[in-house]
Amino acid sequence: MNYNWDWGVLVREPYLEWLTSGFTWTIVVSLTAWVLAFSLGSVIGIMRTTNSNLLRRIATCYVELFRNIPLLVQMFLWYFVFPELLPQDAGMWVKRGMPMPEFTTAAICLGLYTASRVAEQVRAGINSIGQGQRNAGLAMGLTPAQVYRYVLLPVAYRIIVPPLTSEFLTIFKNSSVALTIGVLETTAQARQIEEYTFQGFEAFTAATVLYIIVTSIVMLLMRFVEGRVSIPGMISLGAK
Amino acid sequence: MIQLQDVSKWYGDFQVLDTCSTAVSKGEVVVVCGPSGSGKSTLIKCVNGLEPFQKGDITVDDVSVGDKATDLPKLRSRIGMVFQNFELFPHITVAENIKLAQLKVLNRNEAEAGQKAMQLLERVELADQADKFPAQLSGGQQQRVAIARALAMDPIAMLFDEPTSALDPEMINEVLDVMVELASDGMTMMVVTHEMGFARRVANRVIFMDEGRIEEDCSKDEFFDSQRGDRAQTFLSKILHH
Amino acid sequence: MIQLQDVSKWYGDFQVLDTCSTAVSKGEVVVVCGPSGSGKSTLIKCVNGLEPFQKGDITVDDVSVGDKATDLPKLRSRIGMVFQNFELFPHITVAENIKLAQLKVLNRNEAEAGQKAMQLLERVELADQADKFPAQLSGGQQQRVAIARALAMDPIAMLFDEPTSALDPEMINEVLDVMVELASDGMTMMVVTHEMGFARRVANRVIFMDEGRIEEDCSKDEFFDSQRGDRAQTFLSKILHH
Amino acid sequence: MFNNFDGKVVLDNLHFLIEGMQTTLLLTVVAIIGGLLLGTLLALARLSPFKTLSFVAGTYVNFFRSMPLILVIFWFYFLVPHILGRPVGGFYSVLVAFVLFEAAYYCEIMRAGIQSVRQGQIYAGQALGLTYQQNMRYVVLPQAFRNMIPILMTQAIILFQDTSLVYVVGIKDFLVSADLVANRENRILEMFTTVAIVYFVICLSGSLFIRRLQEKFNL
Amino acid sequence: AADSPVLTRIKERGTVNMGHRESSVPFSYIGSDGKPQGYSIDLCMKFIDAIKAETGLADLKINYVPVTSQTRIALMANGTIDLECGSTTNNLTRQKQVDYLPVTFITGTKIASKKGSGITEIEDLDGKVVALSLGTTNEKAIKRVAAEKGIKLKTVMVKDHPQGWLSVETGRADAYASDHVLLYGLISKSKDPSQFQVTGRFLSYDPYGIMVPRNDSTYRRLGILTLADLMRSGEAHKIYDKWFNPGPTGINMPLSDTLKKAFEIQALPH
Ligand SMILES: Nc1ncnc2c1ncn2[C@@H]1O[C@H](COP(=O)(O)OP(=O)(O)OP(=O)(O)O)[C@@H](O)[C@H]1O
Ligand SMILES: Nc1ncnc2c1ncn2[C@@H]1O[C@H](COP(=O)(O)OP(=O)(O)OP(=O)(O)O)[C@@H](O)[C@H]1O
Ligand SMILES: [Mg+2]
Ligand SMILES: [Mg+2]
Repeated sequence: MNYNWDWGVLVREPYLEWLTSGFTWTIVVSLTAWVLAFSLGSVIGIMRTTNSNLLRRIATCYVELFRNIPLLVQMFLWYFVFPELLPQDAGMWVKRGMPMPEFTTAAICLGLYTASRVAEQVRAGINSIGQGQRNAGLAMGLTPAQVYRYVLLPVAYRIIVPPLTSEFLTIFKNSSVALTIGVLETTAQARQIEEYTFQGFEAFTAATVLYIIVTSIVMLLMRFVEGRVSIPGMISLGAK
Repeated sequence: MIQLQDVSKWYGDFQVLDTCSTAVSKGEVVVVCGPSGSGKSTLIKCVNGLEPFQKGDITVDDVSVGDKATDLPKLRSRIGMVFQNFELFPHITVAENIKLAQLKVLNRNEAEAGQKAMQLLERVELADQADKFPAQLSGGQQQRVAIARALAMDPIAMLFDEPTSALDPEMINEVLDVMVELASDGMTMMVVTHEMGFARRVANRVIFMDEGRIEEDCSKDEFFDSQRGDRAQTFLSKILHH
Repeated sequence: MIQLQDVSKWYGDFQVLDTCSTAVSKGEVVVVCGPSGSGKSTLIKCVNGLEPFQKGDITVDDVSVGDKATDLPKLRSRIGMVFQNFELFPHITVAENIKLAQLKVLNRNEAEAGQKAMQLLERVELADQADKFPAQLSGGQQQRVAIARALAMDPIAMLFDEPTSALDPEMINEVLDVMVELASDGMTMMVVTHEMGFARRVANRVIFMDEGRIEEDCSKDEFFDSQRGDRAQTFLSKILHH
Repeated sequence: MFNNFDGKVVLDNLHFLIEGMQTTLLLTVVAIIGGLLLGTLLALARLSPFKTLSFVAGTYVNFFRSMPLILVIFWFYFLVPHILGRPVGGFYSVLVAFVLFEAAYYCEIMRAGIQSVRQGQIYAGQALGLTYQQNMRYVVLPQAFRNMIPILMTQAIILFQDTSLVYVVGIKDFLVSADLVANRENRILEMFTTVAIVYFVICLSGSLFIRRLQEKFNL
Repeated sequence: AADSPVLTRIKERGTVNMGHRESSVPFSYIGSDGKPQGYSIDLCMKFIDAIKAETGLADLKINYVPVTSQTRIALMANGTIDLECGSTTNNLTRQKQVDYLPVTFITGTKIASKKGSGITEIEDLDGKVVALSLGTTNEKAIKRVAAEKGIKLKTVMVKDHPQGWLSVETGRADAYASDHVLLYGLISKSKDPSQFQVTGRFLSYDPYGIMVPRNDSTYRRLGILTLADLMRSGEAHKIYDKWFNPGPTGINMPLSDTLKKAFEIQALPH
């Protein structure tokens, strides 16, 4: 193994700037996608627990559709295929008109994909509470919506803090798939540094360390949140 | 006050309730017993519309439960219900449990609801536990809170679904005592239970169910004294002799 | 046959058992009762070494349970145990449940073990259920299989940990009946239960536990007839009056 | 653009796509087997009473679970030849990456499976006089494995989907083969749509099968 | 061959690992039979013939290893491939990690766009979207020139040439910048070649060469010798014509004077 180690490459410009910008993109893509995944996922997850057959069926279709196609393929569908299915003008807007087309596409794709996984967690959380609590709420005269608002959801969200954290970490890691449609996030930048300097080991190590740092911080944060929202005598669903 | 007329219910092909008819008048205490799976819980849940039924009708205070047009939440708010597993809301304190529906359903104000809560907690002798979370109480205490929660809505009737069967033996009596007191205060009650001691003491009528049918429906004295049907007798002998 | 000498046990800082001493002689039936969390299950699990204890000693048939050199599996194979939640192995049939330890521990051959299994299933009146899986049986049936499984090892003593408290009321008697029969056959038994009817009928002695201590340890008649200590009395009054 | 959707291009290149699918399946199967074996060892290490062993296994698992699979693929694509000091095909590098990566996930599944067996069952086995090994062999592991089957299979479907990421290093799996055809024939819409449908059908059948199994065996 | 690590390992394995591109038309791409083909591949085959003769392995097997712009250098540096037959520019930075055989083609960065888009030179791209292939010399060249001239570009990063070309075809980008010969190749394969154009001055000088591992002069000499022979005998010209004049894809690029001279200069005598 004849390899010239040069850790200095990581703090030399423009490579340091590349890494910083890549890391920023990783964070921005993840957070944007997460907001979408969390809100949409909650809605879909709740729909799956309602009494309405129609809502349940729609939600189930959504989950099955987005869960059973690889993320990378979905990324390509949104990037290459989707704009061509639109009317010319709309397609053009998706490709260039909207702000930062690659980023937007990646964030939406990642968000929609992860929403299906969040939905499953929300559903599991609500179902784990059991019919009894729902009945207790209804028996007091609360409307079904009120039962969700005051009884089921406050408990369900507390229970699923760990699995949701793990979903967030998944979205964070999955944001690297955005590099396939040209978003220069952390992994892509590491690779580009490797391209330009041939110092691949240093670049990949830097990326790895960045990912591990964020993961650790998020885990710590989760423990904190879990402690803050925990209720005496309640246990949460174990993280997957 | 509560009328059931030929109520039938199916889960898919399986018939859980088979033309059940009975009536509970104001101030009456009716005990429902029968083997596991005979449909007791289902029957009682039909009364306030927690379970839909396919045939027959139930009216509560002359309001039809089966009617699509009925405002079920409103109807339910007038009937208290107590469950086997207490079903207190774990994420809010005991006092908040009792206040929740007062605030959200009856639109009472905070002060009024709080006062009512404290008053009821005193009645079930738990005033000092108001700010604890449910999981910090024993089973017996939780069930008493659950009764207080139901009473906070000033119900016209109370339904109990095996309120003592999830309790440790030494806690059963503290709950039964509250229920006895309620009965003697004239509350209309439908109680699913196997506590025959309780039935003997306060029930006006006893209903015996088997395989979804109401097999016996008679006064307490008739039930315990006279020769009942075969099944009821076998059942009674099973649960009484240990 | 079973001797406990000053047994103490801690979970971390929390003392579950506090210098418990008692003895069960051959053919004796001892009932253990007491409030929830008082350490009854822990005590009985210490007897066959399922739970380690930190102080004191237990001997079974003169073999020390606490001694590191003791062959615990061998010791346990000679003591039958029945659990609150039956704990039948869900992945094998009823007959296989009864045969497993006979084959693997006692090294009986297939025919012998099978014969023994059928014989015991007949004794608990479940011969026709031999090829079902545990989940296909009712709770009472499962518990009877669990007793048969323990008996298959030809134990010198049997331990029961609340064998009826997870059962529907109408199934309790079918299990108690099997236990009564066992007792009258002269089996040495330690039974954690709140079924005071059972205690009255077959117990030789009753142990009352509270907060990890053996508070009372006396003959059945003394226990039920005379004035016991305060706590035991309160407890008894609670569980007897419903 | 869909009004001139050309299904013929798919049929014309079918053999090519099938070859790609074979690579995908091969990768999936080998990664499952390797990941399971290594994952089981890791799980036993994590549950073992030896602190160092369980710490090492825990670190391994956490390390791999912190990294994006794409980065792991890149790492091994470049690292494996360096470590071995001789060239191996990209396929083998990727295979190593998948086995090591998946092992971390299988480890957690196995661990959860073993821990899912109720304490009471372990007591019951012990109370009958079974030794530790016998109890594991006849009572705990059969139940653990039964409890794990659905999750193991779900993970297999996820792995099957994840193999598409070898795209980034150009291993000719199903997606890359389709991509090549798409570029050569200029039929990107047709090819990607086909790829999506094929993955969907396979994965959905898989999930439905798992659900049936779960219902049937009441897992 | 004892002093050549590469020849030694090839001999041990009985296989030569040939790196190739999958869509560098017409240098190195996957044909409809699924096998790599093209100008560079043909030249490499001659080199492999020489390896066969040198090692005495009559049944030397070829293991085709697909590479991309991003992976080729690393795979060469870490020994995965023994030679790379694609469309790789020979430059001095890369020579820190790999070696090259003589120049086999000369091109440079140009811009392809839709006819009528009003784009001829890089200056016209101000405010427009240009697709660039990640990790290519073209990307560096365009970014360098744009920075020098203060041209504001929007860029779309793509993984390979077809993706870059697709962005132009679908209107995602206004132009794709790449080696001019590759641009002709891409246009010739598009649905309607008459719609597109390759324009502008050369923004970089990109001589292509076959890549070989560094620090193995014996092996490299064998390659230089093979190519020098081809260039001297005129065989190189024939192979060139087979692929470019007009070539199977109709690219139609007669041998340029520069390349003709390069062949002459590199046809070193024995
Ligand atoms: N959601 C459901 N789907 C299908 N069958 C059901 C459902 N809920 C209850 N059942 C069945 O309906 C029958 C009656 O149930 P129910 O809970 O009313 O019995 P129960 O008399 O209250 O019994 P227990 O004493 O065990 O509480 C049982 O056989 C039960 O298995
Ligand atoms: N693994 C454990 N770790 C810590 N504390 C424990 C553990 N197991 C039991 N305990 C505690 O030890 C005490 C005695 O438990 P044990 O199960 O012996 O009580 P019990 O008398 O059998 O009660 P019950 O009637 O509820 O079965 C309880 O307070 C219990 O919370
Ligand atoms: Mg019930
Ligand atoms: Mg216990």
